[in-house]
Amino acid sequence: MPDPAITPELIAKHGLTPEEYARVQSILGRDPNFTELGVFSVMWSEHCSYKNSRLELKKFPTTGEKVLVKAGEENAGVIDIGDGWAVAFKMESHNHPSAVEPFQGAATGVGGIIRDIFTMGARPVFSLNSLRFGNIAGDSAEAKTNRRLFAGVVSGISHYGNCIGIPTIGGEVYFDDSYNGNPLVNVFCLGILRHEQIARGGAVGVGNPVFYVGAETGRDGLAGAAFASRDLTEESKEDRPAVQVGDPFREKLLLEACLELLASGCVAGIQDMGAAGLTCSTCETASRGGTGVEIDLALVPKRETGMTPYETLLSESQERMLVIVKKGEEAKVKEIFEKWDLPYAHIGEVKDDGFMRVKENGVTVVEIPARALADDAPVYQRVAALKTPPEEIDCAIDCDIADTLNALLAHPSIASKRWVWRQYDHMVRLGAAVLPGSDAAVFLVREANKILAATSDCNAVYCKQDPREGAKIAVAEAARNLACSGAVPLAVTDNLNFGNPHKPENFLQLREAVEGLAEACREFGTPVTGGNVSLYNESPAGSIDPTPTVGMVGLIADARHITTQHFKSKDDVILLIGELGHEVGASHLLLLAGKKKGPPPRLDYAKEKAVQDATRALIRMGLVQSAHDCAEGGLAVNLAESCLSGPGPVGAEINFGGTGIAPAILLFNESQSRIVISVKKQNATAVLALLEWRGVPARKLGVVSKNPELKIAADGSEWNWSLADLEKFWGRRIEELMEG
Amino acid sequence: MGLVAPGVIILLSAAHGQEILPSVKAIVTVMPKPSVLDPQGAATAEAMKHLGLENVGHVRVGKSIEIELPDGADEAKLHEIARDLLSNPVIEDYTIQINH
Amino acid sequence: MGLVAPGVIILLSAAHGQEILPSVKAIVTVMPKPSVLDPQGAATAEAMKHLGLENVGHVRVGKSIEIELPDGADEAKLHEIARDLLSNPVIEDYTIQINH
Amino acid sequence: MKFAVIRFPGSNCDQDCIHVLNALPGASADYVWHKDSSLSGFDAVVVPGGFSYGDYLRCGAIARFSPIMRAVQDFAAAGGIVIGICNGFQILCESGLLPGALVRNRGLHFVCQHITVRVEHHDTAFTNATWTGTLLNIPIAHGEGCYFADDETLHRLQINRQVLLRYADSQGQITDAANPNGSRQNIAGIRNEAGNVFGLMPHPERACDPLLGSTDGKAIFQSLLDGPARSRDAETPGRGDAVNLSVSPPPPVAPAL
Ligand SMILES: Nc1ncnc2c1ncn2[C@@H]1O[C@H](COP(=O)(O)OP(=O)(O)O)[C@@H](O)[C@H]1O
Ligand SMILES: [Mg+2]
Repeated sequence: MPDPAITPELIAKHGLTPEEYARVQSILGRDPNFTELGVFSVMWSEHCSYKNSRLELKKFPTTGEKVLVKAGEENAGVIDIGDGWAVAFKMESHNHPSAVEPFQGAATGVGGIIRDIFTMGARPVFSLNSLRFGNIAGDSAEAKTNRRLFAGVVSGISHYGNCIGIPTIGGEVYFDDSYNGNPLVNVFCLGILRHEQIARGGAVGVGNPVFYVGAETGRDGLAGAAFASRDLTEESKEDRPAVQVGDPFREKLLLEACLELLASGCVAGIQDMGAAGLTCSTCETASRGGTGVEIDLALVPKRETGMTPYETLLSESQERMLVIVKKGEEAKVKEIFEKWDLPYAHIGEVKDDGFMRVKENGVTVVEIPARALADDAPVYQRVAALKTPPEEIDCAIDCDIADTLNALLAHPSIASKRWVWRQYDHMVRLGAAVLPGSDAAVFLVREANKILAATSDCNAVYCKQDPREGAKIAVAEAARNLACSGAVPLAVTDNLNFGNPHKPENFLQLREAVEGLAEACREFGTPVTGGNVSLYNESPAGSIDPTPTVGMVGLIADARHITTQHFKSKDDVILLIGELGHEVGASHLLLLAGKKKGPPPRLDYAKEKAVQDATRALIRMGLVQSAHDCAEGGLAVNLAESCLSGPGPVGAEINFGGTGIAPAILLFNESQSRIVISVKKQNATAVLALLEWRGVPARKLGVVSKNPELKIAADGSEWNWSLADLEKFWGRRIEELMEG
Repeated sequence: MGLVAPGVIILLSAAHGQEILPSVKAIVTVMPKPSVLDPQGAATAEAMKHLGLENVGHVRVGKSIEIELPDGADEAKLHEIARDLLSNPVIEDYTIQINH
Repeated sequence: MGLVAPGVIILLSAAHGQEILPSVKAIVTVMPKPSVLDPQGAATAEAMKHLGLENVGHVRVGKSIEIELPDGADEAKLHEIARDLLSNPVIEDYTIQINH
Repeated sequence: MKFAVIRFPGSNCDQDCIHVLNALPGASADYVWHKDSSLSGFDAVVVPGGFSYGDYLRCGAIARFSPIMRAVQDFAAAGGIVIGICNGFQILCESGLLPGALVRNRGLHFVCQHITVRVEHHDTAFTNATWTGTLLNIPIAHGEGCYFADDETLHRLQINRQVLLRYADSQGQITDAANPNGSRQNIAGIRNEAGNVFGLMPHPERACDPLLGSTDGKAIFQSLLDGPARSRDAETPGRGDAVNLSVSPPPPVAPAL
């Protein structure tokens, strides 16, 4: 079949504007052929080139004394954790594939991020996942679809992660109408390596052979990067070839083989084939190496017959890698691939002419200057709408306190995610010192004798109301979660999930959120080591709420500092570090009343850091029994969770005394910079004194009790909840919704 | 490709020694589409080769769902269910066989 | 029970509009034994009821394995493989259909 | 005691088992590759958890035919100690080294959590560091851990005292609510008739470090190290043989290790 002629329609179908096409012509000095058009189309998609977000991403702080590999340099950033050890971590989205096929979409998302990590030479040790779905309660067709998507995504993550043996130890799940039909699936993976093991993705050493290893190429996922770079529509379901199927078993073999290969010293460069497959991996390695790469497609292992160069180059078949081998070491490399039963082929070599040259049976089908293709994608400054501050709200809130707490706890975004993480193998690799269900996951990296903590956070309601403030809070909350577990934050990866950037209001959200993240990361001393941008998250109902998800990693110095959020033993004294607060804008309290309204809480860095530092200091002194940060649903939800989230329920008796604050505001406001801790009775006075000495506001809230109830008194009123009831609302809510 | 074109209902009369049931038995076969990766099929083919069936070709593993229905059940409905519940049209084809 | 007694090879001639292949296509159907709990079948039946097929009876979910073989392949071997690899006699029954 | 930890492509608890065994005084462990065919020099074999060969078709279906499994069969036939954990248990059942099969969990989901199992007989090579009735807190992590065997097989297991672990509640009661996967008679672990092959769904290697919440799993490995000859008070006759499991009285709970 002859290639179709290059017409304006065909160019438009490839998502290239006339200006972009002109740029292609000037780079080539001629018209591209059909295959080259496809190559430019995927490489210049938002997913691969970040053309709409690149200028914004430059605002992130990316340097620091612990940064060994910076954001954007390689597949993932690398951070020093001491004693010659380092971690590589990153977050990646698989939103659109998951909307179309939730199980495989999520599964291949996990596979993709894991490859990014072991491409760096790191052994992946754990994963997190950050998920967003539309409302899952009720009998509406939408709710049913959302339940199907939620169930499919969770089992896809579980399938892939469990099978490959990398524990999924934490994450977050929120439910909101704005994600109807366009779920967010962000997966995070972290790997461990020695400094000297850092692998590079450059095609270096002219004359070095280029190997393909891993699964055979098929027509699956054709042009998936382009698919991720436009709006989801009804027709998206027809984009069937865009769905890839993952094979975690193959990936496990690929992972072991690649790590063995890297350890053998035979590798000059290595690059995974993710989005845009062979295209991206060849031109990026050439561009990074400052060299050229020539491959012959006839040599590529294929699963299907009759594949055209266009199809082979643009396929996004999973579980494949490109390896630049040191000349003369081919035999050793082949031996390792064979040991692991992996298909492989010597498909080309490194050249010195700066071209990405693709042949088929010796006939050149693509010849493009690699650097121009990889790095000279157009960059756009989109139009941002003018900023309008969210309207203030009237704070007179009158509600039944007892029912409201029940309802908040039963809100799927707040309810226990046990149904989710029970499906994930979180214990393999003997590292999960804090199981899912506490503020941050804590993992013992045995080979390095280090204790890591990790969390992912983003309250998109805040971001919707004020993207800058919401993004700052996402960083602050992540750092706070780490502080509660006893960790010092190290660095951040992020996943920017937004709607179509051509809409000025969306572009404003993106810019504001990036600036907020950047500012907060500077404040907390946590450089951004990399991340992912997912735009065009639109469903028939409109854009998603802006969701700049933050993944943060920290280090715990000593196993004795590992702290969990649940109350431990009776008579322990419960203290609040921070103020009582008053802000209810953008709160879940308002959401319950169907209102997404008002400004989110303000973040004061000085206060926030004082609270976090104080908590960490007390933990290090061995004074803290439990620590839990205040987030959605405020103090009351925090206290209920502290009662319920341990191995068994533990009661609490709280007395606020006289506060002069309306009870609903007192109990459910979402002001920032607050942590509830419990301490042994005999230490309570000393702890309060220490906090006062540090200048951190604090007060006693009550005691852990032996009665199976949560009792709260304030300003002359008193409320009582039996833990069994609370457990029903909070603990089993999602299971009830999902299992019927 | 399945034995039968995707989505076509074939009514087989009981023959070939099948047992005759008072009610209807429908068998929905759901197979991965030919273009979709089928790691399970590939692994199975590998294992079959090791067990001595050296020149085995493509192997694909799908689902077979046996459904007992009362006589006169709504076959259009069954069709719909096969499409929406039992298979995922994005990656799978299905066939229905109904034995009266 | 499947359509065909477990373990019996039926040779169907190409009929009923099946495509005629140069090679042999074998279909091994593996179903859970009636005595084995089939929660997936039960859940599927439940879901089918919700979707409007109210009086659906028993549903069982098994596997369908499509195997391409060269003409003249060792059918005894295939049989052995169906028994030892493709199914587990403790929990499953299998049937083989070979279409020449 | 030198343990061989079998490494299939897709094994993922192999490293964990090696780590735990090498940390136990008196034990050492080494990997054995699935393409190998000899177990000489080893005193015991661990078939670890994971997804051998992707667990395609059925868990353990393909692993069963690997070269090393022939060696494991011979090793077991000669009376060698073999222990299969999770996927290893599935493989042992598939290979016919243990009766029955493991099928999809009743709840259809993969389940990862700490659970309680009750030791049914302490006078075995795998449990002699415990007492009959001891409750062990050990995690499970599986999607296909529902033990199935026909009535006759179950009866034989009972008579031959082959059921070593059952899922129990915190009081040691064998209840349906304590059954995480629908296993018949709450069976969590069985041995073969000869008493040298043991398969269990819970992961004892995940319960050997106080930082991970439990050290109860050590009892299983310690039993092997202590050897079967350790003298004990005679076991209460018939304990664990109760036919109506859900109404059997709670056994006296002896202190765990
Ligand atoms: N998708 C998920 N996968 C694994 N663990 C999860 C997931 N969602 C939530 N969790 C766990 O549940 C706990 C509570 O989550 P969340 O309410 O988001 O915590 P926080 O508000 O403290 O960040 C955390 O331990 C978190 O890791
Ligand atoms: Mg928190």
